[in-house]
Amino acid sequence: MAQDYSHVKTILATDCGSTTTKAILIEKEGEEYRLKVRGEAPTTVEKPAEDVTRGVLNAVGEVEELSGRTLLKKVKVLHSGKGIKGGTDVYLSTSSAGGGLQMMVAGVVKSMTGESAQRAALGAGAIVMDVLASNDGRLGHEKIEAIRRLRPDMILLSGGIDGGTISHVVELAELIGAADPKPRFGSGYDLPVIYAGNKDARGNVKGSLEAKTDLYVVDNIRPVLERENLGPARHEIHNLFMEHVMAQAPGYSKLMEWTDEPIMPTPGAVGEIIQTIASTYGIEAIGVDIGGATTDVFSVFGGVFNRTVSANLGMSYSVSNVVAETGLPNIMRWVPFSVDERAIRDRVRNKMIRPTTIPQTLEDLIVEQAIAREALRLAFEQHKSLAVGLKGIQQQRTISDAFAQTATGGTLVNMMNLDMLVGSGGALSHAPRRAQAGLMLIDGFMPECVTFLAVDSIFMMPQLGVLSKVMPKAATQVFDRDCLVRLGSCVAPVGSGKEGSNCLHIEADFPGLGHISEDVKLGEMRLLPLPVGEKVRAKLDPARGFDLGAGKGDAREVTLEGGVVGVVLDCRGRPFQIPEDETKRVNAITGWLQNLDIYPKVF
Amino acid sequence: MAHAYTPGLKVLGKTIIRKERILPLAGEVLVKKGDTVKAEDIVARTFLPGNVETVNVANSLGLPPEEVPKFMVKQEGDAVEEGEVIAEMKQFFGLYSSRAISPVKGSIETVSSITGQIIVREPPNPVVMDAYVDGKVVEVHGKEGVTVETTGTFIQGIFGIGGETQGEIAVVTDSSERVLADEDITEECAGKIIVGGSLVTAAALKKAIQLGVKGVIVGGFHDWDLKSFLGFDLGVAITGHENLGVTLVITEGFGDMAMAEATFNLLKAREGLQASINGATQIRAGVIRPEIIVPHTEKGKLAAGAGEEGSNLEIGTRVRAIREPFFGKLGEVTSLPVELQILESEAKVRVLGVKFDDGAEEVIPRANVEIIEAG
Amino acid sequence: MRREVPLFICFIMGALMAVQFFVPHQFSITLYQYMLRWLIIVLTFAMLLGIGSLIKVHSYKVRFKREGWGYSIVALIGLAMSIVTGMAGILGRLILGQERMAEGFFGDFLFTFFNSGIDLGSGFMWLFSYIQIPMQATMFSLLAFFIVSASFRTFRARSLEAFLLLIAAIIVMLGRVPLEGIVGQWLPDLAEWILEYPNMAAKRGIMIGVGLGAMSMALKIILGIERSWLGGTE
Amino acid sequence: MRKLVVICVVITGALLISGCQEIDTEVSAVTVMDAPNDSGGGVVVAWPAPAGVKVDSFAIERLDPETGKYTPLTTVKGDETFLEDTGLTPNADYSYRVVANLADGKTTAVGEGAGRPTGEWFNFNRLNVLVGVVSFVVLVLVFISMARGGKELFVRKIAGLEAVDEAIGRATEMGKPILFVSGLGDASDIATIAAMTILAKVARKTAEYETPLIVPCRDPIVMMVEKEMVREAYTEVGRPDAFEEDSVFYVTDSQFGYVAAVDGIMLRERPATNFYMGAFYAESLILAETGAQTGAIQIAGTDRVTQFPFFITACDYTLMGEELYAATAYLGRDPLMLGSLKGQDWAKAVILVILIVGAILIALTGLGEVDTTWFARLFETVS
Repeated sequence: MAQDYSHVKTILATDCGSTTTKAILIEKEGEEYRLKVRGEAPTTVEKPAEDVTRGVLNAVGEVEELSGRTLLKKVKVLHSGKGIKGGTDVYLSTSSAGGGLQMMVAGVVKSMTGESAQRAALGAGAIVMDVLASNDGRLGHEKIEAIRRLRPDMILLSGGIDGGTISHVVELAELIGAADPKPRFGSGYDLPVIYAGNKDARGNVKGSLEAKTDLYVVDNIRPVLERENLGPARHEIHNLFMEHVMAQAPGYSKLMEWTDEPIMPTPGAVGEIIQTIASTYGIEAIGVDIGGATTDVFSVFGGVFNRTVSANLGMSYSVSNVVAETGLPNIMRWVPFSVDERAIRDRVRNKMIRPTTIPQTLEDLIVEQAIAREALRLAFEQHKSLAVGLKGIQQQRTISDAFAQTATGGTLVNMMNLDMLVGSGGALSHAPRRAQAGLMLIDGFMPECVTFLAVDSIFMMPQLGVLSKVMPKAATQVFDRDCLVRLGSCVAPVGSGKEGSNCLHIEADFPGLGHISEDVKLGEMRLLPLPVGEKVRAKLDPARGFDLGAGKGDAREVTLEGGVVGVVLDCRGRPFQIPEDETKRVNAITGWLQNLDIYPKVF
Repeated sequence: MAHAYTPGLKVLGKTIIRKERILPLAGEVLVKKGDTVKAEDIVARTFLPGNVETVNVANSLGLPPEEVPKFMVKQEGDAVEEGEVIAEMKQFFGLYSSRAISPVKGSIETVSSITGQIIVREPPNPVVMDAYVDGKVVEVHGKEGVTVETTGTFIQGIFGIGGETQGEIAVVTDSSERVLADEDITEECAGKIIVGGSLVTAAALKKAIQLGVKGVIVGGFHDWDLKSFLGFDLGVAITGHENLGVTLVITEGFGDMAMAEATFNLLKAREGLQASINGATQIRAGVIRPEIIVPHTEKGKLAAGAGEEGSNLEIGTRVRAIREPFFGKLGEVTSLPVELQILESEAKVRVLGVKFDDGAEEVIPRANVEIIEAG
Repeated sequence: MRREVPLFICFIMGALMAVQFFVPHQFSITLYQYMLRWLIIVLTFAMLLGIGSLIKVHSYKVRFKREGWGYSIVALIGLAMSIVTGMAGILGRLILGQERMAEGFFGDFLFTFFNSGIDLGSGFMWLFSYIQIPMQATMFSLLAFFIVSASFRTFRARSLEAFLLLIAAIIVMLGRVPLEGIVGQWLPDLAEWILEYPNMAAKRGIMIGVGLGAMSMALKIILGIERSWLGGTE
Repeated sequence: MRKLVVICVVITGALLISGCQEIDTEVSAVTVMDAPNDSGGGVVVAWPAPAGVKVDSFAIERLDPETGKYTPLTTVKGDETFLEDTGLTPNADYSYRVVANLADGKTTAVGEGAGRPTGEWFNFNRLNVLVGVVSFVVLVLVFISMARGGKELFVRKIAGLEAVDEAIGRATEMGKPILFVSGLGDASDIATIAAMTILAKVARKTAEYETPLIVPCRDPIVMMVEKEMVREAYTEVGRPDAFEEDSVFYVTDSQFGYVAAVDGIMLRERPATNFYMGAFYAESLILAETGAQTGAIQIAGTDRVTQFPFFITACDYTLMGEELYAATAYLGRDPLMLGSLKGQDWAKAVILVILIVGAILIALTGLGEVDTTWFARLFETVS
């Protein structure tokens, strides 16, 4: 990080995903950084190429072709310099090829240090394959069996506050030692284990693990129960990801030489950009990336960043799992027509075994988007359960608590305060109509009050994330101008009431629509067109029993922002309930789809 | 998006097939380079470290953990029998003693004075690796395993369940379009790998298991049956470890779909030969598809080897539609327009024109076809 | 079987005791007293087990020099002394008989000490009156300090309810202090009213809940729905 | 289930009928009847007020079977007409004579009578209690059978119980033991039994977490039961080897001796989590405050109303009253248990209605409009 990036004019960044490698070229125009071009090529980690740089060169080659700027020299990314024509000032890369960083974490109590360890690993961009804990209900040999079977890239061992339990941590260390784990890639080197637990147990842990694994000791991730200290562990995970995991993957040693900054795990980089955005604008934000195999959710609430990855929720490889987890009825509730259940099951399976196909018919698209809604919802549920406050904190009671005693460890995700919801990933970014992406986000996340929706146009958040580490300003500028596709604000009153009763009264001057003063009934959705960049002050008056942030039934004046979709008024109530009666359900859905102009055809 | 189509599955009449037979842990290789091996021959073996059991000696003796080593009867490394005393403490001047006994036969791995636990490791489990296919050892990988090479028919399925098995091929349906029902499976099928047509019913599959059929190869299978057959809803497509008594390979997809004519004819031609099949499927990074290998020495043109890059999409290439609404239909590419086209779903994608075998001409996304590689 | 037998005994006894409440007949009274006698016998044996447990725990501490093992020695000595003095008294009476051997200190004191069983004046009672009772009183008087420290920590009103609670508490406290001369009778009256009406109402509400809870608990135990007292839930 | 209800109804009916048999009364000036609803040790002696004279007092005399003479029993005021004599031998014959002392100093015999005290098989004074209990039992059983039938029952969250896992987890992370005090009641106290059921759940968790558990006991029977329960809990989660025999031990039955011992344990072992469940008296605050000062998370639960304030101020979570009994249902999430909670809630609703009606009736009585004593009498219990 000692490098000076103030004079950078050209930035080249790549993201080596598990199927495609994407390259973007950013250039400074006047005072602003803007995205110039992008290119992509299949990732070449696996046979027959087995060299990630071939995919990178192909992708950069496409960028070179489109931009006309020389970026490659023979088989290498060209850095600019004296006497060199073209080239890039900075080259950065992220990677999730080869399944990304797969970790196992261990903590003493699953919901305490286990959860902290999980957060540390997830925040660093890892997929957490398993959480070992003293109280996970498995017996010693079952834990050993799990370690052996899963073969993680590295293990993060934590547990005990400083000065706390030694025996539990040592027991876990002994179990890891007894499992004698071997890393996933390559042989001939020991599995990296990071110890970030009770400092008093370091000696004993060393005794148990030093001979059998490559042990690294960092500061405790939970020095006291009241505080988490994830930084050192995350930093070490990044280091080891570079040194061990990446170094073993084919071609990465070459790629590491080309880049100016360490290669980051893709989700870690996405986390960086979300954090940068949230802190730059001082907002609460959620980002989601729905992929083929996994769905990542990132959130920043009250300055606390959290990331979760739902390893088995996705739109292609994992599509069957979405169906298995939520159940077919939950998916079909979003579909405005009836389909034979067996046919749907076979169809979903065929998508799983042939993941690259795309929906050709409208019905097919609707079913696929229904699955996406459920995948988003489930991933968000998982996120909420992990993005929680610390558990196990002593409460200071006063007589005020005689009436209500609150528990610790509640979720940090407060939809009422959410300002921005950004979606990315094929299902959202490549939806034929933007309004479809908007509605999928709304249905999957159920935003409350006023939330601004956006999608990542071409999934360049990873590259911007790694860029934000060194040039946060440039990263925010590009994110703002070129990355985000603004969909518009969503207004959703919280509460429930009688079917067909009034829910919201809105009064505002919309450009193009003039002054509007409308009542929206419960169970209705409406769209008020408002172009990108336009802002409108609106007076929102929720009906009795409904809350828009000012208290139940209290009116509020807010700024609504436009987008390619417009302002969506979602008066379906929160908690959202879909009508149980089949005809009512189909009518309701048809109404929403029509009002928001989601699909070209009405069912 | 030059590669936006599924690089089809291999259906090769004759090719050179190489299978790596690698142990999970370095061990002993039992064959030499150049040896001829039968499918069931053991080519390598090793011992996997045994499972471990923990015994909390501190608590069973009522001791502080740091005192545990003092009362150990067995020390680290000692062999113990199941039920043998491993630690003992005399109380009340030897009148009465508390004991800790070993829950398993094995050896004492560690004695911890921090946790008060001892770990007993069971004896190592022997693991053997067979040759899987009849062939020749062409390479020995140190102590880890060998590569076996054979010449024969190689067919990839789209999805399978169950692991490696061998047996004689028996085609039990008369056409590739017929459903494999339970009455098609007779006593004679026992120990064989049976080939059916378009679909196998759950009843047929159950009967196959009952009669001791080794493997079933068909065009399609219903997801509903898969769920009842496995007993759970398969989430992620990683299979191969099921222990159901039969290995199932489906070649086309889920639902009732005719097995590709070429595949069916090829299998029919190999009827009576020994085949090695594996249902293991992994549809993720590092794709694994189920496979059917029939070693044979019949004359014929040698197709490109398995695992090598296949051909490209051209006009005249035989393809199969792999998504609704034309799922399973076979045809020939008639045009490859360069510009993107808008589908009914409003997606803008690259398409191709295809003339299906039934004469219908359609325009479908390139992503929704796969090339049929036959040779 | 291991579970059925205790469950059956529990059901029979539970049902019997419940019926007993409604049956005034002499028979049921006799039965009840009979049961009480059983209880005493069980208790006696349990007491032996209790003492065994006490000895075991403390001798473990002493043997392995666990933290605070010095206290364990004191506890064991205390136990031994109680047993010795209690037994000595009974044995003394048996051996020495009722006759006083000598006059003066040796006569009076020792005689009483060793010869009065666990009655007043015995060694056992001496330990009880001069060691145990004062120590108990000491523990009890700590309560006053703890009340102060607890009130100090918790008397902070952060909500309207808490504020009302605090006010009520202050009124009741002041009402109990003899301040009539200064503020008049209304304060004690108000305090009394708070205790008598709102406080009593709330208390009774809780008591009703407690009563029902206890009843359903008893019912569940008698019917064998609640079995965790047997160990485990299955 | 249905059978049980039928049996309850039949038993109640039988008792009612048995109680209706009239006791032998003698036609005489003085009647001696068996006292109702007793164990057979009492008779009621009743006499008519002599007409036309002013009686100062009545002297009642009982025949002594040994001497064959009447001996004075007692004297009652002149406006009384009956007396209950208790402490008699059941099924023996007794004779009484009543003599009136007139206002003018003269005496006049009212009459004689004889009777025999017998024991009854049902106490009619407790009929209302029986009806209440039976209806409550039926209510609970109905809800339990509903729950068994798979009906989802909503039960509100209790923070103190939600926190049990967390509290044990905290102790585990800190490497400190967990202290469980099951109150000062003995094994016959329902609160102690409730505490024991909670201990069983807590022990399962500590077994899972492998956290040391300390259970000092005040009652040796309680100790024995709790030791078995904890052992069983450890076995059940597959960790019989993790059970430490001496984790449940006896301290003393002296109230403050016990407090001193437990406070000592708190200060020496510094348990990270303290549970106080069961019956507590003056020692509650001493325990809880010491625990608070050692920085432990404390979860208390008691049905003793007077101890609530102490626990609320000094503990992190407090289960008040019935929450203590409900705890196992919450912790176990057993539908049968939850069913019983619903039954309780409904019983509370019924009581609430009765209270409101009662309050209205009392108000009406105050206005002098109606006589409402019948309503009050429904809930009276004569002892």
